[in-house]
Amino acid sequence: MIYLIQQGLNALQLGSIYALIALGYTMVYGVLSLINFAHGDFFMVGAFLCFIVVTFMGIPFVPALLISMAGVAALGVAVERVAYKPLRSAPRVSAVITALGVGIFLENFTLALSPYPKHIPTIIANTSWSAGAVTVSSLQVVVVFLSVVLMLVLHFIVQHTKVGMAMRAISWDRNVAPLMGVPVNYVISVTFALGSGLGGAAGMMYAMAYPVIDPYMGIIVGWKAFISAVVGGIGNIRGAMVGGYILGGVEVLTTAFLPSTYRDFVSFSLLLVLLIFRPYGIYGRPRTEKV
Amino acid sequence: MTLLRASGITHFFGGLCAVTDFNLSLDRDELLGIIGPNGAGKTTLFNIITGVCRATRGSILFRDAEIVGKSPDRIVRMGIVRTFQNIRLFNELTVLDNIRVAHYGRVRYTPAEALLHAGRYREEERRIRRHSDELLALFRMGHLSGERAKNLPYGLQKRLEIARALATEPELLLLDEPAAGMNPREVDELMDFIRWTQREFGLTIILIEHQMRLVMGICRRIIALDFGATIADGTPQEIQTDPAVLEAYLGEKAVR
Amino acid sequence: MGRAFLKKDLTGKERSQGRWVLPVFLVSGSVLSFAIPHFDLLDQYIQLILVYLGINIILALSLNLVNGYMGEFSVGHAGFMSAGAYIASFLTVKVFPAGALAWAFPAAVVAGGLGAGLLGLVVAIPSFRTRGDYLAIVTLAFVMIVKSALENIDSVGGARGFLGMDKLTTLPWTFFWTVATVWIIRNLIYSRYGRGVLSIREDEIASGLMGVNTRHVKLIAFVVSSFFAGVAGALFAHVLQFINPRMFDIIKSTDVLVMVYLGGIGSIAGSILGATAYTFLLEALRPLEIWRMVLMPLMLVLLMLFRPRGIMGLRELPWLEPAADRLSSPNGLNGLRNSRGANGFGGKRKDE
Amino acid sequence: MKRTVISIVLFTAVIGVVFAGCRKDGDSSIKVGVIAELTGDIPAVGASCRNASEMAVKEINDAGGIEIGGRKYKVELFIEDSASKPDQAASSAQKLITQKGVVAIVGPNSSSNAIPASEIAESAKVVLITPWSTNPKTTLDAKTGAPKRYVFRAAFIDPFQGRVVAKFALNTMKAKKAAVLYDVASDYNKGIAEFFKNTFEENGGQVVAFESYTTNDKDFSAQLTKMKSAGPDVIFLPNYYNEVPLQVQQAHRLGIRTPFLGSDSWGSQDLTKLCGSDCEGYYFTTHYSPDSAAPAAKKFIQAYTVAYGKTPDDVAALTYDSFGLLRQALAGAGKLDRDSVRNALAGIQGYEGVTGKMQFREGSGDPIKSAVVVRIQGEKFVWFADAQP
Repeated sequence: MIYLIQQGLNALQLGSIYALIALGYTMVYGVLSLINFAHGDFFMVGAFLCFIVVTFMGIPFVPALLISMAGVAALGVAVERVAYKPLRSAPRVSAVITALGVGIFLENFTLALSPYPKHIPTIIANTSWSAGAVTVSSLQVVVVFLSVVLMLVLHFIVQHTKVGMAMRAISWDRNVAPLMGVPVNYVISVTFALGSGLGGAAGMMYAMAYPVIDPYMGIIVGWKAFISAVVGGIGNIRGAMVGGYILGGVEVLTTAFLPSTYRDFVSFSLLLVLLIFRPYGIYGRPRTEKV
Repeated sequence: MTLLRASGITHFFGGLCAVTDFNLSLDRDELLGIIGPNGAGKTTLFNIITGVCRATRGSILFRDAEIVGKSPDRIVRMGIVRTFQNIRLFNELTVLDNIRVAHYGRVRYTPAEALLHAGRYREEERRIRRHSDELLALFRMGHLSGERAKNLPYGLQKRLEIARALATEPELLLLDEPAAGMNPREVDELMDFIRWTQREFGLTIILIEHQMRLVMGICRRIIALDFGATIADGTPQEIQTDPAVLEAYLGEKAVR
Repeated sequence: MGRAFLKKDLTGKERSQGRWVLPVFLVSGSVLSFAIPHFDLLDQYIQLILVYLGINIILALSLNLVNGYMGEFSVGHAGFMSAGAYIASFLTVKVFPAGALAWAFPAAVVAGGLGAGLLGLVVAIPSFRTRGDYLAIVTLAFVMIVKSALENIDSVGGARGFLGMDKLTTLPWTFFWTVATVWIIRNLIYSRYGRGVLSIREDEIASGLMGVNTRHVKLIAFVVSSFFAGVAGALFAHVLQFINPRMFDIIKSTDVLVMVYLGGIGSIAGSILGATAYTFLLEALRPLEIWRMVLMPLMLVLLMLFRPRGIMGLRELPWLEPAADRLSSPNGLNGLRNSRGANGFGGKRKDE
Repeated sequence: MKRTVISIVLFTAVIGVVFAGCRKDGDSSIKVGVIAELTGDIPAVGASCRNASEMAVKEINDAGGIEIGGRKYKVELFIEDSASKPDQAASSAQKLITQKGVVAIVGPNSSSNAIPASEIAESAKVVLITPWSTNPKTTLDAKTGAPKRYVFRAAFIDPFQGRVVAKFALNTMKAKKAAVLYDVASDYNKGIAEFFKNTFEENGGQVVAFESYTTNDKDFSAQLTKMKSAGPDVIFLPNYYNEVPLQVQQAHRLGIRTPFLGSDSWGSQDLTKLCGSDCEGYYFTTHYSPDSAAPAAKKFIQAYTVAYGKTPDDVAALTYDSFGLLRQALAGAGKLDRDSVRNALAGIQGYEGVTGKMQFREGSGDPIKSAVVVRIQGEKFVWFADAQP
């Protein structure tokens, strides 16, 4: 039982991070129907920004987090303007491939600057609390708490602000929204800023939780976050959160109860089974086509 | 002789009843019009007949064979085909290929023969090709066969869509608002065209239409739907004077 | 490349030109594929690159069938490739007698392809219900599952890799399989199934409503595509003489994706071009060291911005189309054109 | 039509020009190729390999070159990126051999790249020394199981090290129950983990948890939690120095106080930088310890630290030694043909390198060398014991 609680806590931390990255995917997808494969690399840039800011400037946690988020948000908006915007009327997949290209570019560009892994110094005092045999670390608490706060903030923005309403309008129908006076370009920029900013925050938190970073760190995590977003129902904010926790939970629990060599095999098979029963994810709705 | 017999067709859309207890007995060579206000269940009815949606209850016999539960392509091969309210051509394909795609169910060669371009492949392809060329020529689109469908003007796209439907060699043609977006002169042309098509290809036609002039002009029998229920079934004269229709359909139109 | 080279306005006369290109290419290619290694006409390095080129063409073309022609977004190619590589290698190393490899190799390659095709069948089934992004996830998970499974099978070496294959992938074999792939996939595309594949890309629902058995077509497309991915894997394994699960991860799939979308979706010539450009650029840019990998994605992004469908997107070299598909029909359209027919509705031609 | 032909001709011509390459006749130089993983999943390995190669070659050339048959030859270096892809490693090797005409190749480093490259070197009869590949199969002919003639390595192989570590855990640390956490997708980690397990269990120990993860994983808490409940005396981490700190830190966060044990992949000064104080007092087996190294090694370590701002990791040291071996072989060969170089290399007696004294096993490309056990103290790796299997 204690073992289970401990593993549950592990799953919570991992799931929070997946969820946070998945949110970025889902935001962009929800508004633009674009799978932003570069998102995992935005996340990596966030971690590197955090490294630069903390190591060379000695900036404390909260401003560092804000700088990371702002930096990655700016990057996201810039990439959208330069690389995705011209492709809005092109076939959907062209933008996806462009995103893939942008991602590979970011990875290798960072790599060309410095190939060695970097260490993030301790930003938050690391203490562990033990209750019986269950151990909770301050980091775990911070990661989970911050993730939940960021998700709630995002939820608020999307549901209760004007720009959030505009986002929902565009995601409903991109062709009609401008006719209703929605400033599409502005709203898309905001979407990218928010989505990438979340990626930056995730990068920073990831870097704190797992303080060794390298230019390729975003690839696998990015793909997994994408899977989380889809499992939850891509385009759906609640879905991304739930999907992240499901993936984290499945990964931790298969390791906990089965030989860990089979972890990927089992966890991805389980996700496939889930997708067979719910082909559009947990909160996703099939886009019913009118005939 | 009865070609299509629908009995007790009912279809729910999450609590909402889109079609209720629809019954129809359609003879060969009929030209039936279905009218009704928006949301009356007309297109849903077409979707059920063509296998896009499955009726919650009821049965449809086409030439005495049940079609409820069959996949759309099976139903096409049995001889029912439709056009769409909003044109749905294969935009990036050429006019010719749009027609040739529709021959799918009428081609007799196996995947292996296709992969090796052997056996019946050549002969069958030549036949499809000839048939397509003839069809396009008949529709006066022969000179356009290399054009991509998306490049055609609206009217020609509609014409191509009908030609494509006919390429499946149907017995029953379902036209979903063919006159949408047409001016009166074009509607006149369309009426001639539908009559001509029916004669030329020996078709039975069901037509959904809002343009009363077209429906009253060419259909000898009309069914009026409202909220999924059949409220009238008769000749144009009967429909025009039917109080239920006047109230539900024409009444609403008058208000609008 | 000029417009005359890529004729898309189809007038029969121009199409029939260049018919000699294909036979000349085939004959000289097959002669050269034997002559080059035999007389050492090109050095070993270039011969190796040519073998890679053939394999990459097979990969790009087979992925193009599903992603470009059918309009799905599969990222599962590495998984099919690994299945082919492992099955064929297992056969040549552990099953077939060492003395009989000359005839056993083609059999192993086909077996690898069939094994991959069988997996393709499994992956095709979810595609009946889902499309686009959901199918992408299914194939992504598929790659990870296959990789994880291979890591756990000790009889093929697990993570340490499998080796012991002879260098059986020669230039003639590569040429043969490349031509076979191009030929069969072209044949498929110019058949009713191929037109079904295209119509699914354009409008799946309308496709079914025009009588196309979409499930059947999807199955065929997935199986053929994964078959050739398996073939490419088998050839790959027998040129490197070593395989391990990590070679076939999602990165490999993205490499193939890049080739396909670089060259152009829905085009055989595009895939050939994309694979060629990719293979040669990767080698030619070697002097740039790390910056090679920075420049390559940048070029891809720029290309996408200026040519969103890739270099040859949705266009085809005329001499890759079968003669029977030419537009000048034997009947002659002019005879039929105005004889009888509809009193047309729907206005005039756009250009009138 | 003309344009079609012209396009094809032009295309072919461009490719021809690209591939004709530059084939200089450099009679006064010895050409040596390096294949490094500059891009791809282990760029740090490639970077260290390149740094050490450039340094080794500079050293040779600053000393006036290598004297062969009474003539001094400078070394000309060709570095190729394998992108950490086996096919790219193979084409790099082929390019170096056929287009650059190298006498020997150093690299590639990871076994999955080294094996295909070694096949090509072997069939072209060109010496290939892989600094870092530890898979026993790299130097063996897969068909016959006999050693390849032209393929050598500077590192010791997995079974050797696995045994060394297991014995150390049993005899010195007096451990009865061990746990192992390794990367299942990486041949190095998996190899050592398995050999460790076998030896440990054969000698009366018990492996209570044998857990794995996949490359690029950063969260190991599930596996560590599982280990914690198994209660081992020692936890063996045969993993790379960039992953070990995460594993140790997460273990500490979970309240695990069991000592950790590592293998030569810990051997980078970055480990202590990344680990902070978390790795204090742990042991690992490796090729050499900087404090007990020979004078030549100390010189290299110092020079490398000055040039690149960090102490050399195991890859750098092994690459440097590969060049050292090659230099000695070339000097002893007397002739510059590939076969003489190969024979001279195979016949080296007691080369004194940065990673210790080594010579090649009779008729094999695998070196005989000793391992040391090193203890982490503060920022330093301190010699603890010499170890034999």
